[in-house]
Amino acid sequence: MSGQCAQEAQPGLDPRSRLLCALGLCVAVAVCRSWPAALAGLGFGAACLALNSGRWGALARRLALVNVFFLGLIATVPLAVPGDPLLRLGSLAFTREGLMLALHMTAKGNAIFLIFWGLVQPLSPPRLGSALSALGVPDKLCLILSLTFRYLDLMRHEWDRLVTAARLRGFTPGTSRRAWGTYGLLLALLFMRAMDKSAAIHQAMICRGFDGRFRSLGGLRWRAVDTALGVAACAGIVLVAVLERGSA
Amino acid sequence: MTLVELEGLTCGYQDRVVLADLNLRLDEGQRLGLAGHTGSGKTTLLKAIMGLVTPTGGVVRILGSECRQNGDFTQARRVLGYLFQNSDDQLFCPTVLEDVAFGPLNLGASQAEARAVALECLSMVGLCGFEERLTHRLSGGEKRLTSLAGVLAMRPKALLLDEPTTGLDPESKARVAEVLRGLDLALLVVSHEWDFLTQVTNRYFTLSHGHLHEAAEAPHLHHHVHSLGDLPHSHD
Amino acid sequence: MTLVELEGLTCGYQDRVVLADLNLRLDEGQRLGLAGHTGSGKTTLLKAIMGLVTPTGGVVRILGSECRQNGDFTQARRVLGYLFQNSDDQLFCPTVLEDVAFGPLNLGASQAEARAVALECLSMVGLCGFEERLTHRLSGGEKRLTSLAGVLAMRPKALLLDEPTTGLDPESKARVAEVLRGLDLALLVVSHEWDFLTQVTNRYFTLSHGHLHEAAEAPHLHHHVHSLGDLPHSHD
Amino acid sequence: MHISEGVLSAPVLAGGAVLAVAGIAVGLRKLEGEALVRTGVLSAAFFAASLVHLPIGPSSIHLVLSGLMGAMLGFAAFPAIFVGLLLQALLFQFGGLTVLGVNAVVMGLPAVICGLAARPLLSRSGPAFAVGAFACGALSILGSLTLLYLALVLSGDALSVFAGLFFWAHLALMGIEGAITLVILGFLKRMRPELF
Repeated sequence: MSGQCAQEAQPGLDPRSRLLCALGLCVAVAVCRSWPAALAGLGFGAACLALNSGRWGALARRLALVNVFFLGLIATVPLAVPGDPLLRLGSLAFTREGLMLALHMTAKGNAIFLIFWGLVQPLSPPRLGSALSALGVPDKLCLILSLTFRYLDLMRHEWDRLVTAARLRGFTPGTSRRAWGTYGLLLALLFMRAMDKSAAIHQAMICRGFDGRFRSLGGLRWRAVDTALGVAACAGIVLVAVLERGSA
Repeated sequence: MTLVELEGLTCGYQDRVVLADLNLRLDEGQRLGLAGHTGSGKTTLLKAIMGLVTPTGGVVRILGSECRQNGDFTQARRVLGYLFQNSDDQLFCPTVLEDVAFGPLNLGASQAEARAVALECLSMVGLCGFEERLTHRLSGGEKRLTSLAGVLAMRPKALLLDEPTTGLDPESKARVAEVLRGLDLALLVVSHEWDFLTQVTNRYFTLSHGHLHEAAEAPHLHHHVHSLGDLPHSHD
Repeated sequence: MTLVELEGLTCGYQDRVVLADLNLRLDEGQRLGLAGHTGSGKTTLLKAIMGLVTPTGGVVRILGSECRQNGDFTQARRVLGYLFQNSDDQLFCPTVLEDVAFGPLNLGASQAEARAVALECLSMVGLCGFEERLTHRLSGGEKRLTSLAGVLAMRPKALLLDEPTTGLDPESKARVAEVLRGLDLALLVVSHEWDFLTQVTNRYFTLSHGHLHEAAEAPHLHHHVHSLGDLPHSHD
Repeated sequence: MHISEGVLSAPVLAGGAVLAVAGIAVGLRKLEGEALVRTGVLSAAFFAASLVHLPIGPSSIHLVLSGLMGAMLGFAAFPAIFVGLLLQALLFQFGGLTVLGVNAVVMGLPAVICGLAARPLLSRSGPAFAVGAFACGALSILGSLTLLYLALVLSGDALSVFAGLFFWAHLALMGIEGAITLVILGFLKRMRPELF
């Protein structure tokens, strides 16, 4: 039929280094209070983008979505913070201090998003799962993650099939009581089928020696680049700490 | 060596008897084909052998020792590889390599050993290069072959296959048949596709009304005369 | 009256062409059978007629008017009843009666009207007395007949049936065939079971490599000589 | 329903993370064999359901269904919700790593409490069942909104206006979630009476 399959090493960074560095940098930026630290965070974010290949269109769309939330903050936080009024809305004052605070939160939020996009977003869920498993996350949680990802697509197709079948029998989506009743029915069926499926899957797992423990295949390789990324991330965290102290 | 022996096996749900006083023996290297209509109890027979349904009577012996409770079957399940009818039930890991390595890891292999066995089994079914593919994105034929690799990775002495051709196009069927013919294992293949059974097995049984019948030596074969095969067509 | 007309229909996924420049007409009262292997595009053809897949080229006309967008098909779907290959996809209400009444209620019938129509359709398929049964506890054959009743309750002018015999035992197949023969509707039946097609349709087509071929007048028939039918067996 | 990164204070983030770890530990403790597998597959189904747009007037909403998860999974709803949030962060970049703990507590804690509290009512029939099912869906939303409000306000007075607006703007969700939870549980009970 064919020759022996060769073992191919995964190219690029180890998912563990991506995850740990992202976690360290995100936490550092999330808890900082000073502007220099937040701006440094934005710098890290921009640098991390080099570790995600392309997909600029998707990045722009996601970034826009993230900032819709921050527009809400920019509109409301200045009303809650006392200080120098920029604008008066009746008895409410829209303050400069509040605006600066909201903008600071926005900078932090965007910095964390960019770090996540650069370091973690390129990981496929299975790679994330193997990294979590290698980092000591409990087997059972890794198994739930793995099954959720594996069967997500199947469940989405199941839902599409259910809706299609209903449409062919005259179902029209809408806000009517009947339409929502039908949605409830279809969702109930989705969950029922998921339960039936899980029984079959469990049988299949038992037949392959499953004893309740999930064992990871491992196979992750920590290389020099991973160490380099770790060192860079540590330097970044130290920089944030120094900047925080400097402006305190 | 006798791998599986059923003696007076009886199975049923509620009032309905599915298998009635059934006897069957699968010896090392034997290739048995089991035909029967949908609903005739073929799947129940395989599940009873694997200890997934509890028989109402009779004895299941695997490698000579009687299996009664769930614990007795744990050993049996190492000897028998069971291929489910629906590949999606059997491919429960996100990637192909992880899925094939699942069995060996559970049987106590180290990560490196499991990886090596998985790669070997993937090459046996001709799926080199599929290691990192996501299982939910595979085609029907690829799913079937991957789940076959996953079963082979447990190093079973016999394979129990439940309708291995359902939902496959002719090319995939041919590939599955080719892989099965190349294996040096005992087989018990359940299928309603007679042509497929004649390709991979050499003794045939039918199951109807809960009873097994051994088939004649030379069963009727349906030959395909030209490319449209058994389909109606005109010649213009 | 022409119910369905396909002109130069072409369908494909990514690079793969499934249906290539295909023409077909279904007139009132006609009973067309369509055979072909798994993966030959039979289901795609039916789905294109129902507007469930978007063709890459060609025209679908239902009752003489061209259907392009989803909205155009809404009307078409009232004229055509589509029976899914897998009954479980089609049965979604807890009880048989609710399920059959689901369509009429969606089309604006009152509770009493829907109930009357549902009872009538259940009697047409021979399932009187099944009204309060839970759909998921039905046998394969009963499920198929219930989903057929659900489709009939929409009062279609034609039925499109996708492999209506999959997973059915011989008795259920015979029953489905009998019910279909008794209907005064146009039929387009897709099946790989040649024997079944000859029982319920009277013009035959095959689909292979994306093209339709009309079959010869007198296609090859497979006769069952005795009760074990096409299954291998011994005489003892 | 989750908070973005960069908003909450360090103590709130840390508190959320600690509570989430505890919740996951409790949820996983008794989860074995088939129940474990069922949690994973149902978690996929709930994730798929949360991606569905349901029309409401001229716009559409996503369902949360956390109360239903609590009713169907009990303590296991907590890890299931955590996994859902983690995948959501990875696949759609909603939420993120630092707020994962807080978000898991915001959604998971009310889900588990309401689900477990509703179970005695769900095993009955008639009005008791209806009240239990509706309350399970509605109150878990109320609980989540309250926890979310607390997380924001505890992070600083600056967020009080935003927190208040967010709370009131989403309160109508209680009715919707309560009603759909009632419908879904009603059908599940009819189709699989052995579940409850």
